[in-house]
Amino acid sequence: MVGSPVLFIAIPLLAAFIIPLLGMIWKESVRILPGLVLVYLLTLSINLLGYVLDNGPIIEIIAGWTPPWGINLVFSAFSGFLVTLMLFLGLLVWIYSYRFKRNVDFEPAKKYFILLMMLITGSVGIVLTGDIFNQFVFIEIVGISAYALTAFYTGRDSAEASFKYLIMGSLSAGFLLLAIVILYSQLGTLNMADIARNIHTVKPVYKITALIFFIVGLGIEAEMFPLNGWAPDVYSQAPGPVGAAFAGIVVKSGVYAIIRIVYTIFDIEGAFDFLVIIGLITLLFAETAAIKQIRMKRMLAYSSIGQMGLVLVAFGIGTEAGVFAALFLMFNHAIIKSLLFYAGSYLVFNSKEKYINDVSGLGKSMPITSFLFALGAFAIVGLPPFAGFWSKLYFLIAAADSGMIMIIALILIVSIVEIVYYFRVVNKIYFSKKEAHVVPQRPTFNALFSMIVLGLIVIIIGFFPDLITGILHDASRDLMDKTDYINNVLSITH
Amino acid sequence: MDNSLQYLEIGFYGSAIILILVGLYGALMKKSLIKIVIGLSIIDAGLHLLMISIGYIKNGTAPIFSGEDFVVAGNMVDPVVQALVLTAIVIGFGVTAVALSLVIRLYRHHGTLKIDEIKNLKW
Amino acid sequence: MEMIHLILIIFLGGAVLTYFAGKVNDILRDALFILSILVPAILFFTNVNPESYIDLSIAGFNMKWGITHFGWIFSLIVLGLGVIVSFYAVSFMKGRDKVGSFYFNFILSIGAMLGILLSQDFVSFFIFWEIMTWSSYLMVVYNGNQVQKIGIKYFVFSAVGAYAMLMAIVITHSITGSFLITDLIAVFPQLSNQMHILIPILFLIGFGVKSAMMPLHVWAPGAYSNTPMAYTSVFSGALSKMGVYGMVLIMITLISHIPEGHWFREVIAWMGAFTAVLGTLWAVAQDDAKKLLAYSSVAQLGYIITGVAIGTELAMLSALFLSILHALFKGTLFMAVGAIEKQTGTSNFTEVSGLIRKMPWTFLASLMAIIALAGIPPLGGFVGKWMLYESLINSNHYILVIMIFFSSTAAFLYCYKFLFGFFLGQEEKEWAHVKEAPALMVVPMIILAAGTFILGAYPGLILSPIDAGMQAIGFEATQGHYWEMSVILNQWGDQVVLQPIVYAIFAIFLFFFLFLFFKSRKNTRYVTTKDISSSGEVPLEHENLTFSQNFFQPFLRAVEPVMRRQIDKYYNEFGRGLEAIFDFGRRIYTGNGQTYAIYVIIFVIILLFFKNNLFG
Amino acid sequence: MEPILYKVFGAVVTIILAFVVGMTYMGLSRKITARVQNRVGPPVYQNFLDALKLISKKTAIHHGIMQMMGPAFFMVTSIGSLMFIPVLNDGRFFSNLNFEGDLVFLLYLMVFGPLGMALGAGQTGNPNSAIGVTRGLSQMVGFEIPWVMALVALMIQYDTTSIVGLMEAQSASGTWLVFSSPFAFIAAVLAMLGMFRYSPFDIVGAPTELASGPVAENGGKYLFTMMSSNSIFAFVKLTLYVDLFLGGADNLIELLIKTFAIYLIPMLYGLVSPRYRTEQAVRYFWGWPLFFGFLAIMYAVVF
Amino acid sequence: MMNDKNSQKIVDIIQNYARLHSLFVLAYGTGCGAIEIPPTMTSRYDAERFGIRGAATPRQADVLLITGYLTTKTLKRVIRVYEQMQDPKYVIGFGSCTINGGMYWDSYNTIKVLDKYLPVDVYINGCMPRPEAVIAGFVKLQSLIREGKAEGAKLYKDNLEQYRENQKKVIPNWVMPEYNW
Repeated sequence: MVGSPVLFIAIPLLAAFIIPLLGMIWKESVRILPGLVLVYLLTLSINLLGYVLDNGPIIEIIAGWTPPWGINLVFSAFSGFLVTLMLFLGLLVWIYSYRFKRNVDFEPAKKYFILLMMLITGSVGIVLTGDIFNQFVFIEIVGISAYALTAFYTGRDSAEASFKYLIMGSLSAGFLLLAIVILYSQLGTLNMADIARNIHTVKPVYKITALIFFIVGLGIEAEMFPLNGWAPDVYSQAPGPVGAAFAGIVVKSGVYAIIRIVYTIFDIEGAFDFLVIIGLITLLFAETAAIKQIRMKRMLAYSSIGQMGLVLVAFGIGTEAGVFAALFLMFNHAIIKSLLFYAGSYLVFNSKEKYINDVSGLGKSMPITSFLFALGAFAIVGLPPFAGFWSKLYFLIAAADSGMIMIIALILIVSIVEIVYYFRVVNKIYFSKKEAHVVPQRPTFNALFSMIVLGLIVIIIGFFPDLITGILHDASRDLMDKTDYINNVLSITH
Repeated sequence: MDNSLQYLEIGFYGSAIILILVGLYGALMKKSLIKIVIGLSIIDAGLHLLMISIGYIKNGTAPIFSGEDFVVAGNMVDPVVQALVLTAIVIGFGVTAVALSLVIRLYRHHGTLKIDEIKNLKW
Repeated sequence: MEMIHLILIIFLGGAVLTYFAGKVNDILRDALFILSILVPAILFFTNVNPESYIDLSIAGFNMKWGITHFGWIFSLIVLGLGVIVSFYAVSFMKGRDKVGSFYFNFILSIGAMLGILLSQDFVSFFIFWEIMTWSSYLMVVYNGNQVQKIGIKYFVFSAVGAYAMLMAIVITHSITGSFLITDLIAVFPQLSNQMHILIPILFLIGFGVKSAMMPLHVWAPGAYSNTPMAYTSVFSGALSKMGVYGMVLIMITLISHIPEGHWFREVIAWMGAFTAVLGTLWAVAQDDAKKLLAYSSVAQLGYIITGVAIGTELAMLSALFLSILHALFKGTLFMAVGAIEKQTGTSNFTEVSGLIRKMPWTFLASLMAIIALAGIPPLGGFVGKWMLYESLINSNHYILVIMIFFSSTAAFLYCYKFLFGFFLGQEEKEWAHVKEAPALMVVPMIILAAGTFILGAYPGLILSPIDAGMQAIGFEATQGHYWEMSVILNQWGDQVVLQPIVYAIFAIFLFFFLFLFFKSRKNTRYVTTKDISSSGEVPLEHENLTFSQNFFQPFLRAVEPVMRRQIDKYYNEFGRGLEAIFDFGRRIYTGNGQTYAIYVIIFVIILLFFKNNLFG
Repeated sequence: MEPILYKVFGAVVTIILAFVVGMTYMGLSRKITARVQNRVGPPVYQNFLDALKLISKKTAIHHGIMQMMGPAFFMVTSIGSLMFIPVLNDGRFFSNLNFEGDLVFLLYLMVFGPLGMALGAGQTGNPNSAIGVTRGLSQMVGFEIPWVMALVALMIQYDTTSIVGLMEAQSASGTWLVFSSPFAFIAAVLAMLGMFRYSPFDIVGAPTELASGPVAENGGKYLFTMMSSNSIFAFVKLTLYVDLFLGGADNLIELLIKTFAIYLIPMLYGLVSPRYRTEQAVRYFWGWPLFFGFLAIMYAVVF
Repeated sequence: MMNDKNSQKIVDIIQNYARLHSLFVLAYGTGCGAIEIPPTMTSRYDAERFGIRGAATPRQADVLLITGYLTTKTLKRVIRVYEQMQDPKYVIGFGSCTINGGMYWDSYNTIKVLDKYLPVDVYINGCMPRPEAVIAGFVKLQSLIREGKAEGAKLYKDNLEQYRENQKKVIPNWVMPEYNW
């Protein structure tokens, strides 16, 4: 063991506070420091993940209070995998936004990286923590930094998007608090493992009400229908890399929270069916809304929502294969959607309204970006031999094994809708006449680098899915094994 | 059980729920951005009150250990909820601050505070 | 390394290398392009033995690669056509832009088609299937016109098919726990009734789309006509055969084991016949050669599907024979259109005419291909048609015979239109400068056209591998005399002897031709097509006397009631309706933050209200 | 197996017979038409004179190679299909190749001629020719359907697709097919009306409207080839009808009587008919003839 | 063999016999005389018994029947039609107008003497000539052919320049393919 999970929270939080101080001394440091932090954390998490896969989960106790009294962090295969993924994406976001524009001022960069660090802190915290109130706090950290990041650009309607996000976020936070209060009043504990152990003693009314409030409270982050009204606005108004960060990091943590609640804490079977239903509705509404979009990022946003719906359905299957497929979907979604956001933001970089029409004919002037966008589009609709295909296949197999034939049919039909709108864009990029007023913006080297890394992952995973399936299997096994989790956490002593 | 205390408890819960409802009304029905923010704050306040009420024990003492004054643990109010509420208040404060700054931005950008008129982003 | 791996890797690597070679040197690129199809083809035919398999495992899926005798027939189409067309393509693409991506997709789709034939499990089958689909999609949109309409239509239909297939595959997996095709075939008879119907229908949709079966054919005309002609030869000739391959391999082997199979066969056969009839009628109505050939392809595939569905020995022989033949003649015709388009810049009958003296070799190839297409003896088309009719009559599908015959007769109309529209008629001054296409384009056409002739005289050459392939999928060995001589025989013992027919016909033909030609050459001279009897008038150079507008108007008037109802329209209406619904659905995102907040509360209330139904 | 020379000789005699008979029938038709119109009419051998004249006429121009090949195609078709028709029952001398083909083969062979003619007509560049061709091909699609239905009915009834087989079946059962499957005969005869292109189906070569249509540019040897092919083809069709429906013929006299009887049908029908437009003609063939065709098939299936 | 004079003569006799009994007539209905053609061909007079029948196009025709006056405008078409006919070919001038202009003798736009422009083999006079006369004309033509005297086409070929000169006098815009049979 080379480090402690608490570092994942402490270091970026610390970095967020150090950045402005360091910035007074050396201006370039505000950009370099987050990168160093993220690189360190990523290596750490990879190391820890390797350790965890061999030796079982690491339970970190904060301030000496053993569970169920104190706060504890759980770095298991499942959470560790997600943390690694998030940090990797965070690193790419950093690379990508290191010089997003050719000349970035000091002040915006400082704010941006502070907020980004906080966002990563919160997201990682949500995944790692073993305490529901602590999770609430992290969600609020994510929320506040996300509101601010959304409103980062002053020129656009970003404040409007941010405010919508904020209204929904605060309301949901209230419900989350209510849910915590209910559980606490019934069980007198906030520790997830402890709650999970004793949840069967709670009266069903309280249990179900708490679950509902949890779902509503966390569903906002997970872009669950009908709580996802903010998402398209936020994605379209936030800076490009932030959109990718939301899709890759924030939403993942939201889904994680819901899954943790449903799989580990509660023992309500109906919740799985609920996930399937709500996931399907989310998918349906999002994809059908996406097809009529005329703005690039809104389209990507709706697509992202749809993908999360798919992930929820996959989790709702409730078998280990389902969880495996869901994790694979999450992984692919994180990689591919980031790629799409990265490439997409450069395609519409100089277009004021970010219309999809403005990408027409850019295939010539921006060959690599266009290619990567097309690659992402091909991958996300699930065409082999790209990464998206395998997750879709695993998902369908898992669903079929659970006998959800009609659901498979529905999802495949929705996939066709997805194909339509993605291919329209790809067609526009390559096979339409260029709009006269559009000035193509060549991506900076660092942005290109991060895009190419993602593109390579998409292709490599497409050809060699075995690289990732092993760890996904471990992670899904870890999530499925509820008693193991409880025992691991509660058996911890000093 | 002492009647007055029971009424007090009902009063706690009741006022908490009333606060939440009032806040909801403000957040959902009022058209002014400022009023919506106020509504959200009121919801928060109601929630805090609710949490405190859950931790309340009649005739309980404050959960403070000082010096040699050893208090029976069973007779003190739950310290955890108080900690939670404190945290929640701080968070609520932060959110409200962000919200208000956003309201300022919105007013500058749109020239109005009516939420109905601020919907450039839709569908 | 296994040979199969090597072949597939050469395809993939060749595609990528060719693309990047285009950035360096054009000749290197062209050479690489041809090599990366030619080399795997040679390797395949020399080193890969049918019925020897390799196992591998990817992502936890057990895969099995290898070629069956049955697949070998189709690999002949794919690789043969691929190699020949690749030479044509080099010349065809000379001087165009985006050649690199054309070559890339070309090689990739050929490789994917071979991959389909090689894969003996559903996962790799599906993977190659999808690679084939998107690489061909990129070809469809290559020209950049009407991509949003035609390209999307093609891909959506392909996706419908592919997803139907995928659904069948995963359902199969959930039942059998295996992805091997043989496992499904083995287990299938024991499945429930529901599955007996569901799985074949799903597969049918999947393969029906690619083979342009009747209600699913609407993508074909646009896609075929919009693709660069060098690829359309492969598209129509080989790629659509993948649908036939799948249909035979899975449909027929599956449904022959279940009691309901009979009905399936009937339905598919009828759909095939309707495809043939309507495809032909629509082909007659077209003014653009590409569209005409596209509809004609639809119709021809209708015959093949009917043959496959009937599923008797003779029918299957005919379907497979026709598949190969269709690859030959439709490949030729599309290449001819490509040559004409390259030389004249248009493929519209109303614009071009009288090219026969300008492009005689193209004409010769087209003529032979058309004769084969029309099914006129002595070229190969007849053999296939004959077997089809005999099998239909022998299996008591009398109405189908009539329908097929009708479509085959009506095919003469568009055959004539094709030849007349381009090559015959007035030689306009506008096209006086036109020259014969380069040799690299003409020779492949002639080779393919000669193939139709050889198969007409010696169908046994190809019927014996077909027979071997059919034995591999469970048919009994046909009697030897199908191909020992070139005699074809039906079940009643009635026969057609081909060689004497061919020789006799050609002897007579030659005699009369030479008689007329040499007898009168001394005192016969050529006059231009302006020198015609037109009521004593002397048509001037600029006066266009070509008859090409409303070519078959009387006939079309006669069949107007059938033509009026276009399936395309219904699909468009359906799509538009769906989009309207979608548009309505997204209005839920009103843009008002407060409304979203209300949604949250409503959601909570609904959940609380239905909590017992949801979570109880 | 007879020696090849015997075969070739037989084939040549068959061709000459077909030519002579066909030409004579056409002459007879002109004569009969004239008599019906209360004219004297040309002599019966008039067509031979026409043919001789045409062959002696100069053919000084051509519009391209297909103009020569078109008539050649037609001739190939006529002679080719003649080779596969049994002229007489058990006539070894006239048997030619008729054990080596069958009805489906013949059907396809027979449409090759019109297509070849059409190509020849197309090469001349005369728009009238092309218009005529489109009409002809359209009509062909019309009448081929009832014709094929009749043939299919026969095939079903006797389980064979071979013409020889059908003839043997007739002589074995002792009844002609015209009696044992009357509906097929009706359908076939109605189709034959179109096949001979007499009125009312003669819009293809409407002389004043289209300047005789497909043959507008062809004089001299071209016209001779077409004319002689046409007469051979007429003989082929008539013999086929006789073979299929009237039990074939045992000797030449019987053949002539039967074929002429069949020949009278389209000719006399034409004498009393006006002209159909193309779509009317096509719809005509898809009306009653089609109905009878279905009836024939049903009859064949049931009995 | 074929060069042998006697055999050539026999062939000529046979050919001429066939030709004279099979006359395909292209009736160029230029003037009022065209009205006499239908009765000639139909039941009453029945020209078909002589092997005379109509031809639709010049390519198939043997006889060009100029039925009546020719205007300067139609002359060009008639010449064109004549030149498109294949050898052997004959011209019959029908009615007085083709001989000397007839009742149009002083018309400004009618050509008076057809023979100046096309080699006429047989004239049928009368205004109008009755069908009997027409048939008589055809019989005359037949006898000319039999005797090998219907050499109009040869005449035209030999004296082409002279004919052209005459033709160009009345046809101002002379756009015509070369005549080089």
